[in-house]
Amino acid sequence: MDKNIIIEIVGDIDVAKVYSELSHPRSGGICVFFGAVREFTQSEEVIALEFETYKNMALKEMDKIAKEAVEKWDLNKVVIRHAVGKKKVEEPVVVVGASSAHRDGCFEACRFLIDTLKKRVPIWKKEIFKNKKVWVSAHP
Amino acid sequence: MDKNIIIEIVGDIDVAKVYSELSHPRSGGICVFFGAVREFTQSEEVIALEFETYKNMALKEMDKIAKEAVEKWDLNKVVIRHAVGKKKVEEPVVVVGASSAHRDGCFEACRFLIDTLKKRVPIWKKEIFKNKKVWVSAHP
Amino acid sequence: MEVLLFGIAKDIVGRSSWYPNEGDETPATVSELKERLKKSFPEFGKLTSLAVAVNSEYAEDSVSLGQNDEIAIIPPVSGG
Amino acid sequence: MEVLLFGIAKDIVGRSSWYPNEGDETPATVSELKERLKKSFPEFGKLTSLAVAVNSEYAEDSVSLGQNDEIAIIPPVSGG
Repeated sequence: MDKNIIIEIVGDIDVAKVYSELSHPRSGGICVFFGAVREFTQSEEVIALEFETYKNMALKEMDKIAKEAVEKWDLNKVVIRHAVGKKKVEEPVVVVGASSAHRDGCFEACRFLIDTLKKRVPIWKKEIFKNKKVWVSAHP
Repeated sequence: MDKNIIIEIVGDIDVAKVYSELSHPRSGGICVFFGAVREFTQSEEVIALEFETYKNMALKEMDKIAKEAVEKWDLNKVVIRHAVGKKKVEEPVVVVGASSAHRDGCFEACRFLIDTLKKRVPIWKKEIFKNKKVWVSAHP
Repeated sequence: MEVLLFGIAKDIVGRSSWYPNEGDETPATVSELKERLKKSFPEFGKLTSLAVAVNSEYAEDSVSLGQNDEIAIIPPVSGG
Repeated sequence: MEVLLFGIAKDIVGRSSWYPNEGDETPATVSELKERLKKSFPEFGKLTSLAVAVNSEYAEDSVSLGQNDEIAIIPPVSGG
Protein backbone atom coordinates (compact mmCIF):
# COMPACT_ATOMS: atom_id res chain seq x y z
CA MET A 1 0.00 0.00 0.00
CA ASP A 2 1.23 3.47 -0.96
CA LYS A 3 2.21 5.27 2.25
CA ASN A 4 0.78 8.54 0.95
CA ILE A 5 -2.70 7.06 0.66
CA ILE A 6 -4.88 6.48 3.72
CA ILE A 7 -7.95 4.30 3.13
CA GLU A 8 -10.20 3.27 6.00
CA ILE A 9 -13.64 2.05 6.98
CA VAL A 10 -14.26 2.92 10.61
CA GLY A 11 -16.97 3.00 13.25
CA ASP A 12 -16.52 6.69 13.99
CA ILE A 13 -14.70 9.40 12.08
CA ASP A 14 -12.12 11.48 13.94
CA VAL A 15 -12.48 14.86 12.23
CA ALA A 16 -9.46 16.37 13.99
CA LYS A 17 -6.68 14.30 12.46
CA VAL A 18 -7.24 14.89 8.75
CA TYR A 19 -5.00 17.98 8.55
CA SER A 20 -1.95 16.15 9.87
CA GLU A 21 -2.72 13.18 7.62
CA LEU A 22 -2.76 15.40 4.53
CA SER A 23 0.03 17.78 5.49
CA HIS A 24 3.18 17.46 3.37
CA PRO A 25 6.25 19.69 2.88
CA ARG A 26 5.49 20.03 -0.84
CA SER A 27 1.77 20.79 -0.33
CA GLY A 28 0.59 24.40 -0.34
CA GLY A 29 -3.06 23.36 -0.63
CA ILE A 30 -5.17 20.87 1.30
CA CYS A 31 -8.83 20.34 0.40
CA VAL A 32 -11.17 18.27 2.57
CA PHE A 33 -14.79 17.25 2.15
CA PHE A 34 -16.89 15.92 5.02
CA GLY A 35 -20.27 14.32 4.44
CA ALA A 36 -22.62 14.59 7.41
CA VAL A 37 -26.13 13.50 8.36
CA ARG A 38 -28.80 16.08 7.52
CA GLU A 39 -31.93 16.58 9.59
CA PHE A 40 -34.33 16.54 6.63
CA THR A 41 -34.59 14.67 3.33
CA GLN A 42 -37.26 16.16 1.06
CA SER A 43 -38.87 17.74 4.13
CA GLU A 44 -39.10 14.46 6.04
CA GLU A 45 -37.30 14.36 9.37
CA VAL A 46 -34.39 11.90 9.42
CA ILE A 47 -33.72 10.24 12.77
CA ALA A 48 -30.50 8.52 11.70
CA LEU A 49 -28.63 6.99 8.79
CA GLU A 50 -27.36 3.45 8.89
CA PHE A 51 -24.41 2.42 6.73
CA GLU A 52 -23.45 -1.07 5.67
CA THR A 53 -20.51 -2.09 3.50
CA TYR A 54 -18.90 -4.97 1.64
CA LYS A 55 -15.64 -4.14 3.34
CA ASN A 56 -12.99 -6.00 1.27
CA MET A 57 -14.39 -4.69 -1.95
CA ALA A 58 -15.01 -1.18 -0.59
CA LEU A 59 -11.39 -0.85 0.52
CA LYS A 60 -10.21 -2.10 -2.89
CA GLU A 61 -12.40 0.41 -4.75
CA MET A 62 -11.38 3.26 -2.44
CA ASP A 63 -7.74 2.44 -3.06
CA LYS A 64 -8.25 2.42 -6.85
CA ILE A 65 -9.99 5.80 -6.69
CA ALA A 66 -7.20 7.26 -4.54
CA LYS A 67 -4.51 5.98 -6.94
CA GLU A 68 -6.37 7.39 -9.96
CA ALA A 69 -6.49 10.79 -8.24
CA VAL A 70 -2.81 10.76 -7.21
CA GLU A 71 -1.88 9.96 -10.81
CA LYS A 72 -4.15 12.55 -12.40
CA TRP A 73 -3.47 15.54 -10.10
CA ASP A 74 0.04 14.76 -8.84
CA LEU A 75 -1.16 14.67 -5.23
CA ASN A 76 1.16 14.35 -2.26
CA LYS A 77 -1.40 12.83 0.10
CA VAL A 78 -4.91 11.37 -0.09
CA VAL A 79 -7.37 10.30 2.60
CA ILE A 80 -10.62 8.38 2.01
CA ARG A 81 -12.39 7.30 5.19
CA HIS A 82 -15.99 6.13 5.51
CA ALA A 83 -17.99 5.32 8.61
CA VAL A 84 -20.36 2.37 9.05
CA GLY A 85 -23.15 1.76 11.55
CA LYS A 86 -25.80 4.17 12.77
CA LYS A 87 -25.09 7.91 12.51
CA LYS A 88 -27.16 10.76 13.92
CA VAL A 89 -27.78 14.29 12.63
CA GLU A 90 -24.55 16.36 12.30
CA GLU A 91 -22.31 13.29 12.70
CA PRO A 92 -19.69 12.82 9.96
CA VAL A 93 -20.18 9.80 7.71
CA VAL A 94 -17.34 10.28 5.22
CA VAL A 95 -14.19 12.34 4.87
CA VAL A 96 -12.13 12.62 1.70
CA GLY A 97 -9.16 14.91 1.20
CA ALA A 98 -6.18 15.64 -1.01
CA SER A 99 -3.05 17.75 -0.76
CA SER A 100 -1.05 19.17 -3.64
CA ALA A 101 1.45 21.90 -4.47
CA HIS A 102 -1.25 24.34 -5.61
CA ARG A 103 -4.96 24.65 -4.85
CA ASP A 104 -6.35 23.73 -8.28
CA GLY A 105 -5.17 20.14 -7.93
CA CYS A 106 -6.46 19.47 -4.44
CA PHE A 107 -9.88 21.05 -5.12
CA GLU A 108 -10.46 19.06 -8.31
CA ALA A 109 -9.15 15.86 -6.75
CA CYS A 110 -11.29 16.23 -3.62
CA ARG A 111 -14.42 16.64 -5.74
CA PHE A 112 -13.44 13.61 -7.84
CA LEU A 113 -12.86 11.51 -4.70
CA ILE A 114 -16.33 12.06 -3.26
CA ASP A 115 -18.16 11.89 -6.60
CA THR A 116 -16.45 8.65 -7.55
CA LEU A 117 -16.86 7.12 -4.10
CA LYS A 118 -20.60 7.73 -4.35
CA LYS A 119 -20.72 6.01 -7.74
CA ARG A 120 -18.49 3.01 -7.19
CA VAL A 121 -17.77 2.08 -3.58
CA PRO A 122 -20.02 -0.68 -2.21
CA ILE A 123 -21.49 1.14 0.76
CA TRP A 124 -25.23 1.29 1.36
CA LYS A 125 -27.15 3.92 3.28
CA LYS A 126 -30.52 3.40 4.92
CA GLU A 127 -32.50 6.47 5.95
CA ILE A 128 -34.37 5.94 9.19
CA PHE A 129 -37.49 8.10 9.47
CA LYS A 130 -40.07 8.03 12.25
CA ASN A 131 -42.29 5.49 10.50
CA LYS A 132 -40.14 3.85 7.84
CA LYS A 133 -36.67 2.86 6.69
CA VAL A 134 -35.49 3.41 3.10
CA TRP A 135 -32.40 2.13 1.27
CA VAL A 136 -31.19 5.26 -0.54
CA SER A 137 -31.03 5.11 -4.38
CA ALA A 138 -32.27 1.52 -4.48
CA HIS A 139 -35.37 2.34 -6.53
CA PRO A 140 -35.75 4.77 -9.45
CA MET B 1 -22.21 39.98 13.11
CA ASP B 2 -24.04 37.01 11.60
CA LYS B 3 -23.68 34.10 14.03
CA ASN B 4 -23.24 31.65 11.16
CA ILE B 5 -20.11 33.43 9.95
CA ILE B 6 -16.77 33.06 11.73
CA ILE B 7 -14.10 35.56 10.68
CA GLU B 8 -10.74 35.68 12.45
CA ILE B 9 -7.15 36.76 12.21
CA VAL B 10 -5.08 34.72 14.63
CA GLY B 11 -1.51 33.92 15.61
CA ASP B 12 -1.91 30.18 15.10
CA ILE B 13 -4.60 28.20 13.35
CA ASP B 14 -6.28 25.37 15.27
CA VAL B 15 -6.99 22.87 12.50
CA ALA B 16 -9.08 20.57 14.73
CA LYS B 17 -12.05 22.82 15.41
CA VAL B 18 -13.20 23.64 11.88
CA TYR B 19 -15.56 20.64 11.58
CA SER B 20 -17.57 21.62 14.64
CA GLU B 21 -17.60 25.25 13.52
CA LEU B 22 -19.10 24.29 10.14
CA SER B 23 -21.39 21.49 11.30
CA HIS B 24 -25.10 22.28 11.04
CA PRO B 25 -28.26 20.13 11.16
CA ARG B 26 -29.21 21.20 7.63
CA SER B 27 -25.72 20.62 6.17
CA GLY B 28 -24.97 17.38 4.35
CA GLY B 29 -21.73 18.74 2.91
CA ILE B 30 -18.78 20.55 4.47
CA CYS B 31 -15.85 21.67 2.33
CA VAL B 32 -12.65 23.03 3.85
CA PHE B 33 -9.49 24.44 2.29
CA PHE B 34 -6.25 24.82 4.24
CA GLY B 35 -3.32 26.80 2.84
CA ALA B 36 0.04 25.69 4.20
CA VAL B 37 3.69 26.67 3.85
CA ARG B 38 5.49 24.80 1.05
CA GLU B 39 9.16 23.86 1.24
CA PHE B 40 10.02 25.14 -2.22
CA THR B 41 8.99 28.09 -4.41
CA GLN B 42 10.27 27.75 -7.96
CA SER B 43 12.93 25.32 -6.72
CA GLU B 44 14.24 27.70 -4.05
CA GLU B 45 14.07 26.46 -0.48
CA VAL B 46 11.70 28.49 1.69
CA ILE B 47 12.68 28.77 5.36
CA ALA B 48 9.46 30.47 6.48
CA LEU B 49 6.67 32.79 5.43
CA GLU B 50 5.87 35.95 7.32
CA PHE B 51 2.36 37.42 7.19
CA GLU B 52 1.35 40.96 7.97
CA THR B 53 -2.14 42.46 7.82
CA TYR B 54 -4.13 45.66 8.02
CA LYS B 55 -6.40 44.02 10.55
CA ASN B 56 -9.52 46.24 10.64
CA MET B 57 -9.77 46.30 6.90
CA ALA B 58 -8.91 42.60 6.49
CA LEU B 59 -11.72 41.58 8.87
CA LYS B 60 -14.15 43.86 7.02
CA GLU B 61 -13.21 42.38 3.62
CA MET B 62 -13.36 38.81 4.96
CA ASP B 63 -16.83 39.49 6.34
CA LYS B 64 -18.01 40.90 2.99
CA ILE B 65 -16.67 37.85 1.16
CA ALA B 66 -18.37 35.48 3.62
CA LYS B 67 -21.70 37.29 3.26
CA GLU B 68 -21.45 37.23 -0.54
CA ALA B 69 -20.89 33.46 -0.39
CA VAL B 70 -23.76 32.81 2.07
CA GLU B 71 -26.08 34.75 -0.21
CA LYS B 72 -24.95 33.11 -3.44
CA TRP B 73 -24.82 29.47 -2.30
CA ASP B 74 -27.36 29.43 0.55
CA LEU B 75 -24.70 28.33 3.03
CA ASN B 76 -25.47 27.36 6.61
CA LYS B 77 -22.02 28.16 7.98
CA VAL B 78 -18.83 29.88 6.83
CA VAL B 79 -15.36 30.11 8.36
CA ILE B 80 -12.55 32.38 7.15
CA ARG B 81 -9.49 32.41 9.40
CA HIS B 82 -6.03 33.69 8.51
CA ALA B 83 -2.81 33.51 10.52
CA VAL B 84 -0.25 36.30 10.88
CA GLY B 85 3.39 36.21 11.96
CA LYS B 86 6.09 33.75 10.96
CA LYS B 87 5.03 30.31 9.71
CA LYS B 88 7.26 27.33 8.98
CA VAL B 89 6.95 24.56 6.38
CA GLU B 90 3.74 22.47 6.77
CA GLU B 91 2.16 25.00 9.15
CA PRO B 92 -1.35 26.18 8.20
CA VAL B 93 -1.63 29.84 7.21
CA VAL B 94 -5.28 30.03 6.22
CA VAL B 95 -8.44 27.98 6.56
CA VAL B 96 -11.69 28.67 4.73
CA GLY B 97 -14.76 26.47 4.78
CA ALA B 98 -18.44 26.34 4.01
CA SER B 99 -21.32 24.03 4.80
CA SER B 100 -24.50 23.55 2.79
CA ALA B 101 -27.33 21.10 2.21
CA HIS B 102 -25.60 19.46 -0.78
CA ARG B 103 -21.99 19.21 -1.86
CA ASP B 104 -22.14 21.42 -4.97
CA GLY B 105 -22.73 24.53 -2.90
CA CYS B 106 -20.00 24.01 -0.34
CA PHE B 107 -17.37 23.08 -2.95
CA GLU B 108 -18.06 26.12 -5.12
CA ALA B 109 -18.30 28.43 -2.12
CA CYS B 110 -15.05 27.15 -0.60
CA ARG B 111 -13.20 27.80 -3.85
CA PHE B 112 -14.73 31.28 -4.08
CA LEU B 113 -13.71 32.06 -0.49
CA ILE B 114 -10.01 31.31 -0.99
CA ASP B 115 -9.81 32.83 -4.50
CA THR B 116 -11.49 36.05 -3.39
CA LEU B 117 -9.49 36.27 -0.15
CA LYS B 118 -6.30 36.10 -2.22
CA LYS B 119 -7.48 38.94 -4.45
CA ARG B 120 -9.01 41.35 -1.96
CA VAL B 121 -8.02 40.85 1.67
CA PRO B 122 -5.17 43.13 2.81
CA ILE B 123 -2.72 40.51 3.98
CA TRP B 124 0.87 40.45 2.78
CA LYS B 125 3.21 37.48 2.61
CA LYS B 126 6.99 37.66 2.68
CA GLU B 127 8.95 34.61 1.59
CA ILE B 128 12.06 34.10 3.65
CA PHE B 129 14.81 32.26 1.77
CA LYS B 130 18.35 31.53 2.97
CA ASN B 131 19.78 34.71 1.48
CA LYS B 132 16.84 36.99 0.77
CA LYS B 133 13.31 38.04 1.68
CA VAL B 134 10.67 38.71 -0.97
CA TRP B 135 7.20 40.31 -0.69
CA VAL B 136 5.08 37.96 -2.78
CA SER B 137 3.29 39.43 -5.84
CA ALA B 138 4.65 42.93 -5.18
CA HIS B 139 6.49 43.14 -8.51
CA PRO B 140 5.35 41.97 -11.95
CA MET C 1 -21.87 -21.69 -4.72
CA GLU C 2 -22.50 -18.99 -2.09
CA VAL C 3 -23.48 -15.48 -3.10
CA LEU C 4 -23.03 -12.61 -0.59
CA LEU C 5 -25.88 -10.15 -0.16
CA PHE C 6 -25.79 -6.56 1.11
CA GLY C 7 -28.18 -3.67 1.70
CA ILE C 8 -31.54 -4.06 0.01
CA ALA C 9 -30.43 -7.36 -1.57
CA LYS C 10 -30.20 -8.86 1.90
CA ASP C 11 -33.66 -7.49 2.75
CA ILE C 12 -35.21 -8.91 -0.45
CA VAL C 13 -33.80 -12.39 0.06
CA GLY C 14 -34.15 -12.25 3.84
CA ARG C 15 -30.65 -13.64 4.43
CA SER C 16 -27.06 -12.41 4.10
CA SER C 17 -26.15 -15.07 1.53
CA TRP C 18 -27.88 -17.04 -1.18
CA TYR C 19 -27.13 -20.42 -2.82
CA PRO C 20 -28.21 -20.28 -6.47
CA ASN C 21 -27.36 -23.98 -6.97
CA GLU C 22 -30.09 -25.49 -4.83
CA GLY C 23 -30.86 -28.79 -6.51
CA ASP C 24 -29.75 -27.47 -9.89
CA GLU C 25 -26.58 -26.75 -11.85
CA THR C 26 -24.81 -23.48 -10.79
CA PRO C 27 -24.85 -20.32 -12.98
CA ALA C 28 -21.81 -20.31 -15.28
CA THR C 29 -21.57 -16.54 -15.82
CA VAL C 30 -22.50 -13.25 -14.16
CA SER C 31 -25.32 -12.88 -16.65
CA GLU C 32 -26.79 -16.29 -15.78
CA LEU C 33 -26.51 -15.47 -12.08
CA LYS C 34 -28.44 -12.20 -12.53
CA GLU C 35 -31.16 -14.01 -14.50
CA ARG C 36 -31.57 -16.69 -11.87
CA LEU C 37 -31.64 -14.06 -9.10
CA LYS C 38 -34.42 -12.10 -10.83
CA LYS C 39 -36.37 -15.29 -11.50
CA SER C 40 -36.17 -16.36 -7.86
CA PHE C 41 -36.77 -12.85 -6.49
CA PRO C 42 -38.61 -10.62 -8.96
CA GLU C 43 -38.04 -7.60 -6.65
CA PHE C 44 -34.48 -7.37 -8.09
CA GLY C 45 -35.99 -6.39 -11.43
CA LYS C 46 -37.30 -3.18 -9.85
CA LEU C 47 -33.93 -1.86 -8.61
CA THR C 48 -32.18 1.13 -10.19
CA SER C 49 -29.23 -1.09 -11.08
CA LEU C 50 -27.85 -4.51 -10.30
CA ALA C 51 -24.17 -5.40 -10.34
CA VAL C 52 -22.17 -8.48 -9.44
CA ALA C 53 -18.71 -8.57 -7.89
CA VAL C 54 -16.37 -11.51 -8.41
CA ASN C 55 -13.47 -11.67 -5.96
CA SER C 56 -14.35 -8.17 -4.77
CA GLU C 57 -14.17 -6.50 -8.20
CA TYR C 58 -17.05 -5.40 -10.38
CA ALA C 59 -17.61 -8.10 -13.02
CA GLU C 60 -19.13 -7.73 -16.51
CA ASP C 61 -22.00 -9.97 -17.58
CA SER C 62 -19.68 -12.23 -19.58
CA VAL C 63 -17.36 -13.12 -16.66
CA SER C 64 -17.33 -16.84 -15.74
CA LEU C 65 -18.03 -17.96 -12.21
CA GLY C 66 -15.91 -20.62 -10.50
CA GLN C 67 -16.65 -22.65 -7.37
CA ASN C 68 -13.86 -20.88 -5.45
CA ASP C 69 -14.76 -17.35 -6.44
CA GLU C 70 -16.12 -14.92 -3.86
CA ILE C 71 -19.35 -13.74 -5.45
CA ALA C 72 -21.54 -10.83 -4.28
CA ILE C 73 -24.68 -9.05 -5.42
CA ILE C 74 -24.14 -5.27 -5.49
CA PRO C 75 -27.42 -3.32 -5.37
CA PRO C 76 -27.30 0.46 -6.10
CA VAL C 77 -24.56 1.95 -3.90
CA SER C 78 -25.30 5.02 -1.77
CA GLY C 79 -22.25 5.82 0.34
CA GLY C 80 -21.05 9.31 1.15
CA MET D 1 -2.83 63.72 7.45
CA GLU D 2 -1.35 60.33 8.36
CA VAL D 3 -1.19 57.51 5.84
CA LEU D 4 -0.75 53.92 7.10
CA LEU D 5 1.79 51.71 5.34
CA PHE D 6 1.94 47.92 5.15
CA GLY D 7 4.09 45.22 3.57
CA ILE D 8 6.42 46.45 0.87
CA ALA D 9 5.01 50.00 1.22
CA LYS D 10 6.45 50.13 4.73
CA ASP D 11 9.79 48.85 3.43
CA ILE D 12 9.92 51.43 0.61
CA VAL D 13 9.17 54.39 2.89
CA GLY D 14 11.12 52.95 5.82
CA ARG D 15 8.36 53.72 8.32
CA SER D 16 4.88 52.39 9.16
CA SER D 17 3.19 55.70 8.39
CA TRP D 18 3.73 58.66 6.08
CA TYR D 19 2.62 62.31 6.27
CA PRO D 20 1.99 63.60 2.72
CA ASN D 21 1.31 67.10 4.02
CA GLU D 22 4.82 67.95 5.14
CA GLY D 23 5.02 71.69 4.67
CA ASP D 24 2.48 71.60 1.86
CA GLU D 25 -1.29 71.37 1.31
CA THR D 26 -2.67 67.79 1.77
CA PRO D 27 -3.83 65.67 -1.19
CA ALA D 28 -7.56 66.21 -1.78
CA THR D 29 -8.31 62.88 -3.49
CA VAL D 30 -7.06 59.29 -3.69
CA SER D 31 -5.63 60.08 -7.10
CA GLU D 32 -3.64 63.06 -5.81
CA LEU D 33 -2.37 60.95 -2.90
CA LYS D 34 -1.11 58.25 -5.27
CA GLU D 35 0.62 60.86 -7.45
CA ARG D 36 2.36 62.42 -4.49
CA LEU D 37 3.40 59.01 -3.18
CA LYS D 38 4.98 58.02 -6.51
CA LYS D 39 6.72 61.40 -6.80
CA SER D 40 8.20 61.09 -3.29
CA PHE D 41 9.04 57.37 -3.66
CA PRO D 42 9.43 56.34 -7.32
CA GLU D 43 9.67 52.69 -6.23
CA PHE D 44 5.85 52.65 -5.94
CA GLY D 45 5.65 53.06 -9.73
CA LYS D 46 7.25 49.62 -10.13
CA LEU D 47 4.66 47.67 -8.12
CA THR D 48 2.14 45.31 -9.73
CA SER D 49 -0.72 47.43 -8.37
CA LEU D 50 -1.33 50.24 -5.92
CA ALA D 51 -4.57 50.78 -4.03
CA VAL D 52 -5.71 53.15 -1.32
CA ALA D 53 -8.12 52.39 1.50
CA VAL D 54 -10.21 55.11 3.14
CA ASN D 55 -11.75 54.15 6.48
CA SER D 56 -10.74 50.54 5.82
CA GLU D 57 -12.54 50.19 2.48
CA TYR D 58 -10.98 50.18 -0.98
CA ALA D 59 -11.39 53.68 -2.46
CA GLU D 60 -11.59 54.71 -6.13
CA ASP D 61 -9.26 57.44 -7.47
CA SER D 62 -12.03 60.06 -7.30
CA VAL D 63 -12.74 59.64 -3.56
CA SER D 64 -12.08 62.77 -1.47
CA LEU D 65 -9.80 62.62 1.55
CA GLY D 66 -10.75 64.30 4.83
CA GLN D 67 -8.56 65.12 7.85
CA ASN D 68 -10.39 62.56 10.00
CA ASP D 69 -10.31 59.69 7.54
CA GLU D 70 -8.16 56.63 8.21
CA ILE D 71 -6.08 56.36 5.06
CA ALA D 72 -3.85 53.44 4.06
CA ILE D 73 -1.67 52.46 1.11
CA ILE D 74 -2.50 48.92 -0.05
CA PRO D 75 0.32 47.34 -2.06
CA PRO D 76 -0.43 44.07 -3.98
CA VAL D 77 -2.06 41.67 -1.50
CA SER D 78 -0.73 38.12 -1.16
CA GLY D 79 -2.61 36.35 1.62
CA GLY D 80 -3.63 32.70 1.59
